[in-house]
Amino acid sequence: MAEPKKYDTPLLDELEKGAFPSFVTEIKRMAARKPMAADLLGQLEKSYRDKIGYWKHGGLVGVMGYGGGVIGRYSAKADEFPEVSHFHTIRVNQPSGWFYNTEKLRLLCDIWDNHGSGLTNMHGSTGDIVFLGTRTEELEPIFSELTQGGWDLGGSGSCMRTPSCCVGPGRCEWALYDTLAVTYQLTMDFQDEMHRPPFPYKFKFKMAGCPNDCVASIARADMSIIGTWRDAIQVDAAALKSEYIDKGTDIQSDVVEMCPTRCMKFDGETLDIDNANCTKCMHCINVLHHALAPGKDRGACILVGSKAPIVEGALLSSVIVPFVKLDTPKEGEDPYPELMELIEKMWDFWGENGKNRERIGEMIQRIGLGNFLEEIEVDPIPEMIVHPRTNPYIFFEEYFEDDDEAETE
Amino acid sequence: MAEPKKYDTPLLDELEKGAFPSFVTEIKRMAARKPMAADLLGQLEKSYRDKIGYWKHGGLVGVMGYGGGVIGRYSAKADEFPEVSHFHTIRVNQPSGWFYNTEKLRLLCDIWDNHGSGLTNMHGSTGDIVFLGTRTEELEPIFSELTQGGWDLGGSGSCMRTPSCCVGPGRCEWALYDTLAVTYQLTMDFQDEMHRPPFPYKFKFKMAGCPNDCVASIARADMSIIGTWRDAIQVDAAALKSEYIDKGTDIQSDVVEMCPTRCMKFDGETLDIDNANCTKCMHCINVLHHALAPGKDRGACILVGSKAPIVEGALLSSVIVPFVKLDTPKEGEDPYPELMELIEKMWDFWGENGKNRERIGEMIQRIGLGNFLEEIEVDPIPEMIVHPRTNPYIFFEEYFEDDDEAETE
Amino acid sequence: MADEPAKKITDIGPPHYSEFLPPVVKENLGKWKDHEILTPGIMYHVAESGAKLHTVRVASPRILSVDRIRDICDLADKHCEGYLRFTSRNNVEFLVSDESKLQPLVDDLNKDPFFVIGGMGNGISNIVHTQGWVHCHSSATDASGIVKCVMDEVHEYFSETRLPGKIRIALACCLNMCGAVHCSDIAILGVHRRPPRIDDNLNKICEIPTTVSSCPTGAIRPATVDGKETVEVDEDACMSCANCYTVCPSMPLNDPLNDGISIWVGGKVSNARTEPKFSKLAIPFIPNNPPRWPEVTDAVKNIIKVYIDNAKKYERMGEMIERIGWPKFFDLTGIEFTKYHIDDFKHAGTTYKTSTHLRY
Amino acid sequence: MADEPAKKITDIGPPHYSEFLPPVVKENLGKWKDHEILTPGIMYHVAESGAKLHTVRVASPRILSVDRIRDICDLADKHCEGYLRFTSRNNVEFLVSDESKLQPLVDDLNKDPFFVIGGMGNGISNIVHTQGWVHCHSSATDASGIVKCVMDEVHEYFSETRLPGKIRIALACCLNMCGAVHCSDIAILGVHRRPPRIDDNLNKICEIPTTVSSCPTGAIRPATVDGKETVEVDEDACMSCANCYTVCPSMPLNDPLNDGISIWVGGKVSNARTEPKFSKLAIPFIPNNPPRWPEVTDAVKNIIKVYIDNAKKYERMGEMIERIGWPKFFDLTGIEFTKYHIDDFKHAGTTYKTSTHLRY
Ligand code: SRM
Ligand code: SRM
Ligand code: SRM
Ligand code: SRM
Ligand code: SF4
Ligand code: SF4
Ligand code: SF4
Ligand code: SF4
Ligand code: SF4
Ligand code: SF4
Ligand code: SF4
Ligand code: SF4
Repeated sequence: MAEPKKYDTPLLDELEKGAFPSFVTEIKRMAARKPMAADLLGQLEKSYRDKIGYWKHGGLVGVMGYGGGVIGRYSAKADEFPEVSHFHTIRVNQPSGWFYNTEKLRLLCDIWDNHGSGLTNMHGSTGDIVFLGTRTEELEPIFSELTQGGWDLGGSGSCMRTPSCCVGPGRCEWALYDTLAVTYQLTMDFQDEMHRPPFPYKFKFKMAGCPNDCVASIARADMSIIGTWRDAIQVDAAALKSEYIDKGTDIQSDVVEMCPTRCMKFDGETLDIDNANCTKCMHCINVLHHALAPGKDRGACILVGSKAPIVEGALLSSVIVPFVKLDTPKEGEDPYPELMELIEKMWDFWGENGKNRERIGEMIQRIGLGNFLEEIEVDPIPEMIVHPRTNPYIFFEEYFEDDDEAETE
Repeated sequence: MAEPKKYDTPLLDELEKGAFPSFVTEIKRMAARKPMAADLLGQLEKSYRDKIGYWKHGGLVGVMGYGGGVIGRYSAKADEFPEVSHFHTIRVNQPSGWFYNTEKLRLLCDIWDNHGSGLTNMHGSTGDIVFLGTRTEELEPIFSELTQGGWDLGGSGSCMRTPSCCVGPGRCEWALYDTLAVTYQLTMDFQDEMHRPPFPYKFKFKMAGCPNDCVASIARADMSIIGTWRDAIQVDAAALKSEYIDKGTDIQSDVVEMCPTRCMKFDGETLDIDNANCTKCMHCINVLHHALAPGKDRGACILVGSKAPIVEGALLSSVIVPFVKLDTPKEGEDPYPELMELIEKMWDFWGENGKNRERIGEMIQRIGLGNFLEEIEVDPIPEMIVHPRTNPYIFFEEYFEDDDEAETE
Repeated sequence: MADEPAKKITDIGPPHYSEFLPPVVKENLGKWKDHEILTPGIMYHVAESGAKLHTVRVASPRILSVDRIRDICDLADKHCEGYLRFTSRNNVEFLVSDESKLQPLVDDLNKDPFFVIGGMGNGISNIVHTQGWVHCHSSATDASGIVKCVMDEVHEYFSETRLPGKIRIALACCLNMCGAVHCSDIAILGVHRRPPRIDDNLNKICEIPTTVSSCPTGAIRPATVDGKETVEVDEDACMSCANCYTVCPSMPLNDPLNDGISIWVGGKVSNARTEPKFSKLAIPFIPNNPPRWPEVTDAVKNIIKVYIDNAKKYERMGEMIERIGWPKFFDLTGIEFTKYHIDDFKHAGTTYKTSTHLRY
Repeated sequence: MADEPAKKITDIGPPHYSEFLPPVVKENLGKWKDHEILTPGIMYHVAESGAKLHTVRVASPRILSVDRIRDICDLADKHCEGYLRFTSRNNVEFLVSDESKLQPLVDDLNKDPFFVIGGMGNGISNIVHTQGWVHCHSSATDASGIVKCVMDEVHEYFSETRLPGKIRIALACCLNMCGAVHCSDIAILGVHRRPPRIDDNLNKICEIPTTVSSCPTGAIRPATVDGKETVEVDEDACMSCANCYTVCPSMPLNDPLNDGISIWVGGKVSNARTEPKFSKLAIPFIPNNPPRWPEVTDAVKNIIKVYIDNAKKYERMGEMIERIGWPKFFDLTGIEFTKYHIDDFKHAGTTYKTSTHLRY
């Protein structure tokens, strides 16, 4: 291996100052012994000087048998920075909840130290472990070492993208279903969809254990599965008194007046919740967590269709199933049957009707939620909307013919 | 004149039953002595039997020199009901606030009794006195008698439509500007625009004296002028006590908790209003009207663009000028100069850029409020919007060229 | 046409309103201080000067014969020095300057069953409405008839019983919505349900390009039938808006079997408390059933009952529904929620529920 | 390619997470009862069984070298039985099962200035961000650099000072918004401001029909220049979205003079209190000024200050702004309101103010 080149980086050096850990320090650490990292540093310094990026559009690179998991990248200044002429990234499917042990993590480091720049993103925005920068010829060896070590690639292109989830039952008292298990199940059930592009465009799953949505699923998942409950909030009156009332928490202004439906009353002693009007926003529980807890009838709300703005404007996911039980399957049971059926129906319909590069949410915007529901055989209910239509432009599907009394389609 | 025909009207007769005054009674009253009203009754009974209207599309009829004020109407069953073969309506411009004296009202009745069906709408939805049903040859005589009696026609077609207003200073303590005077001024200043179609489509003005908007201006006027104030709500503490507190009004729940910005506090004795956060909704004043009154710095908010849904969807008017003084002009002063200048600018731009049959609100939707403001030379301010844009699709109008440092358009 | 073109008077506008103001109004114009609603149809206003004006409001079917107007004038002459006005919801207001004439006026009005006193304060006032089968070519239903039927059924809220807040009802007989029903607590809207039929002689009456371009959904295509130029309609793409019919008389949508009524709820125009709101679809279609439209009146009464049972004081229909939620509204009224309720027009996406804020 | 196609392993997915759960987690999986945040970077969770798990969170620049990861592993081996995790905002979490090892871990972390403990509770956690000049062809700015600059300036809210509520900051280097900045309290978004340039060889690289149809505003037309098939852009109709560049490499928008930063505010994703909200435009354009982007950090600090001074306890940025009103927000921050702030995209009409609810 060639010696790493040394570059003067007065601009990037400025980014090693200050209290927050610096990515420049990381690049330099690798640049000390890796030519690719060194040339990255050099090219980046040039970008900082010229105020422009120097990467070209990616080409089609990947590992055999897979249609995704690698993002091809080539330098536009390969003459100047030959070591980054190839600078592909590899997406490695992270474990549910981003839990690791050091053994498996060191294994990843070793593979990447041997075959790439030694730089990573822990993690990419979708959730993958991102290996930043390698050459085309290294892809197969990396892949082979990864799989032998028990790892696999994540998604890219028009695939199911790597599902991700909040820490959930791993450490959070508010996990209203097992986000880790559901994420693993979806990842494993749909390996084919993740690795071989079957869709009009990408499809992302994100699993959040409760409405706090610590994985931002409602904003950036084609399917957002968010834990919720149906029954009454559990109140531990003794804890409410000892932990909050006695300690002077201003329950009226901090909690009662911030409840979106104002469905609580507090008389200085008892907190009275009108649970029929509670919209499960979590606020009171968040604030009074030593005393309040979600109810016992737990499950999830399924929402569909969020995405970034390109090109029809950003979308948030919207309710398709207000509540579904997602109990951990018992031995011999099919896991999450309603969820799985819904996914199949949605994918079938989108697969046939989605335009090229049209996310499922965009398709729903185009054809209308009502039609979409009909196609996936889900009954329309008012929980799915903010309010009924305000315009009178109804496409009536049946009318009476003059000569008959039967409605026709 | 022929004898009115007698029709059997078993269906319409059902509509003379019940507590509310009946339009059938009115038609019958005229039908007793007027053949046209009699045939209207006959045709209407047929409509009730067949569940369909029997009127044809109107043709172009009117009075000489005017391009509006008459809606042509012909029966589709003229053979059966010859007296309604013509059944045109005439729109007579109502006086501001629909105030009348009996003398002038009787004059209208006499003219209409002589030349038409004797049936009216008091009033049409736009605000006109509507004379329902006459023949083409009667139009000029009616017009001539009307103008001789001091009346004139209202608008129809692509004209300024008859402006209308709430009772305002005529009887209401909340009139924050003189709706009657402004309505009269606009009506008189724009007689030409009302009578000879100058616009791409209709243009309606509605003047409401305060945010209660008793003339529904925000929903159905191309320009909605709604009274408001800028300073503190006037509170008569003594009246508050005697009329409400002492009488047991639940000020907390009826008023304080219904204030949209919750900018009030009530401690059982004093009502404390944070006027900087009051959005002038009127609710507290409406409820506590013996004690509260709008402030003293009065004027109006000008909103633009409301209309019914055909064909791009219904619109509400939106804020163009948050506050303008509309004090009654003193001798020699130009009336309402800011308002008049705004109207001219808007009409000029719409006249040149509006498509055929495109209301001004629809044009604003099409070209964007920002562009519209620029064209009518009004500065954009955040009061005009609910919130800034959420999408990143900004049309930047200037950028730097490579070789210069100056911004270009 | 006009016999005497020389004398033609034009552009004089309406009479100046000051001519029509009772002296007490003229003297106190813009100087009113307060008001009091005494009964659902009688109120007085008091000026800063202490002067008082009483108003007695009576219902009107809006279609008034000149004879009826003369009756009204007689009463105004007798009790109101000849002054009266009409309201923005088409009621008649007798303006009583001399308080001693108030009771005699009321007595006279009570003698004639045509005159129903009411409409003020928190109740149901007259229904803003349109022409219907009485005058318009475009109507999918009658206007005055349904208004009469509904008001007959709810008149106690006009003249007696009070509600938590105002219920403003409006009716329009087609999607042009001359009654501006798009912002009413309860809106009754005539709808066509069947795409237009094409008359044989279309080519003689209508401009084909204009007709084609009038369609907001692009459902109309030029076509040739039996050698004649005409148009054809893609029925799946047609939402029966009738905009084509407005520009082309040869494309009628009126159809006895398929025209009917839709019901909308929760709109308002006042700025009181909450901002103005559009009405939202409650019932997509009820067939026309003249002369008394019992299904329509039942539907309206049902909605009113749910409002009475659930609204807080001063809350309007839409405010109540926003508080309790639309699912609850459908639940309480028993109205079926369908695909048609889900918006699929321009801003449809903004009406999808993008949170987990749900009641179970 | 691969030497040993026979042995090829595929579709095995990631390791099962249970392998990575510390024993205390495995035993108490889904049975957590409560938590307590002890300092801005240290918390513990307690299970129904009474078992406790302590977590120490440290900042990460997200770009981590394998050597750094090994350092982290060393610490986890020493104090956490080898268990750790990362968060959804890319921080590192040391999972301490044995409470006695908490202080030693903290002491070790404090020895290395790279490790900054914090990010929990109501403060500013790490900035979700994207590739920028480090890896992406599409970027209008760098990602990691600005993140570093902003975090340096606000790190006290990461590790010490508390705020009324959480401020979630995100950055994306182009309109593709891989950082999902569209729902953040403060979003930093790279924007192009100049329409694409057309490379000479476009006809060789790109499909012209695909390129033309990629433009959401229809600004691209086929054209012939010097006898070559190419496209031309109507600059007035171009909003520099770069969708054309995504499908056609010969239409670069990257431009040192005209690329820069826009700032957005008031979004959120949690359902706590109010429903999730999109971020809204605060500042349309700030030129790129590497390496420290002082105008951007100033703008962010200014907005944070207004938040601190005005937010109620627990209120997020967007909730505060909705309470005080957008005019007040612009007033307090001194940010200029321009035509660019007024929406002119698909649902623009729904953002116009259709009431008189105004503060004066
Ligand atoms: C690596 C990553 C950013 C990062 O630094 O973390 C990334 C990088 C790219 N994204 Fe992304 N996206 C990444 C997460 C996202 C997210 C966030 C998420 O998944 O939660 C979004 C917003 C959510 C969404 O899906 O809408 C996102 C929305 C996009 C879009 C817009 C898609 C849309 O439908 O609006 C594009 C454009 C496209 O697909 O052509 C895009 C395209 C790209 C491409 C492939 C550029 C392109 O035009 O081809 C970028 C490659 C950059 C490079 O050179 O490495 N990326 N992209 C993220 C994936 C890492 C991972 O696997 O964990
Ligand atoms: C008479 C009246 C209804 C009534 O019974 O009161 C009326 C009647 C007609 N309206 Fe209207 N409109 C009447 C007030 C309204 C209003 C309410 C208002 O002005 O406050 C609206 C809603 C507000 C608005 O302007 O958007 C209204 C929105 C329409 C529309 C839809 C226009 C639009 O841009 O959305 C049309 C269709 C058109 O113009 O082609 C229309 C068209 C018509 C036509 C001319 C039918 C047509 O397609 O040519 C109707 C003639 C009926 C007839 O035979 O008498 N009428 N029309 C109202 C006028 C009386 C008057 O002068 O006082
Ligand atoms: C006479 C009239 C104005 C006119 O120029 O004709 C009028 C007159 C008054 N209105 Fe009105 N309003 C009149 C139509 C309206 C309308 C328009 C409409 O209905 O189409 C509205 C908007 C309705 C809506 O939001 O959809 C209207 C919304 C109000 C409100 C706000 C009510 C609310 O809480 O939303 C008030 C305040 C109140 O009632 O306390 C009000 C209050 C009043 C007061 C008390 C004002 C005053 O001090 O004089 C007046 C008499 C009381 C009453 O209850 O009738 N007026 N008022 C109209 C009578 C119509 C009728 O015959 O019933
Ligand atoms: C570790 C992490 C989940 C994970 O799987 O990685 C997590 C963990 C916790 N979150 Fe979170 N949240 C995490 C990302 C998020 C996100 C996603 C994001 O920021 O992109 C959100 C949505 C943010 C938004 O709305 O824009 C989020 C919104 C919340 C909320 C709601 C806050 C609010 O008032 O809006 C709570 C409740 C609270 O803080 O009281 C919460 C509460 C919590 C609690 C207290 C839950 C618990 O009992 O364990 C956890 C630790 C406290 C803390 O303050 O960090 N978490 N939390 C994520 C830490 C990211 C980081 O490194 O800073
Ligand atoms: S989303 Fe809910 S369950 Fe998941 S980590 Fe956040 S607070 Fe816990
Ligand atoms: S969870 Fe939210 S909606 Fe339910 S009671 Fe608590 S604060 Fe109110
Ligand atoms: S709009 Fe205001 S000023 Fe006019 S009548 Fe109604 S309450 Fe009075
Ligand atoms: S007018 Fe409305 S906003 Fe102002 S204080 Fe009264 S209730 Fe509140
Ligand atoms: S609503 Fe339609 S049918 Fe009724 S009067 Fe207006 S245009 Fe005619
Ligand atoms: S009724 Fe409306 S949608 Fe149907 S063809 Fe006519 S214009 Fe088009
Ligand atoms: S936001 Fe744009 S520039 Fe940044 S990584 Fe994503 S696609 Fe590339
Ligand atoms: S940048 Fe966007 S708007 Fe401009 S030409 Fe390209 S695709 Fe069209």
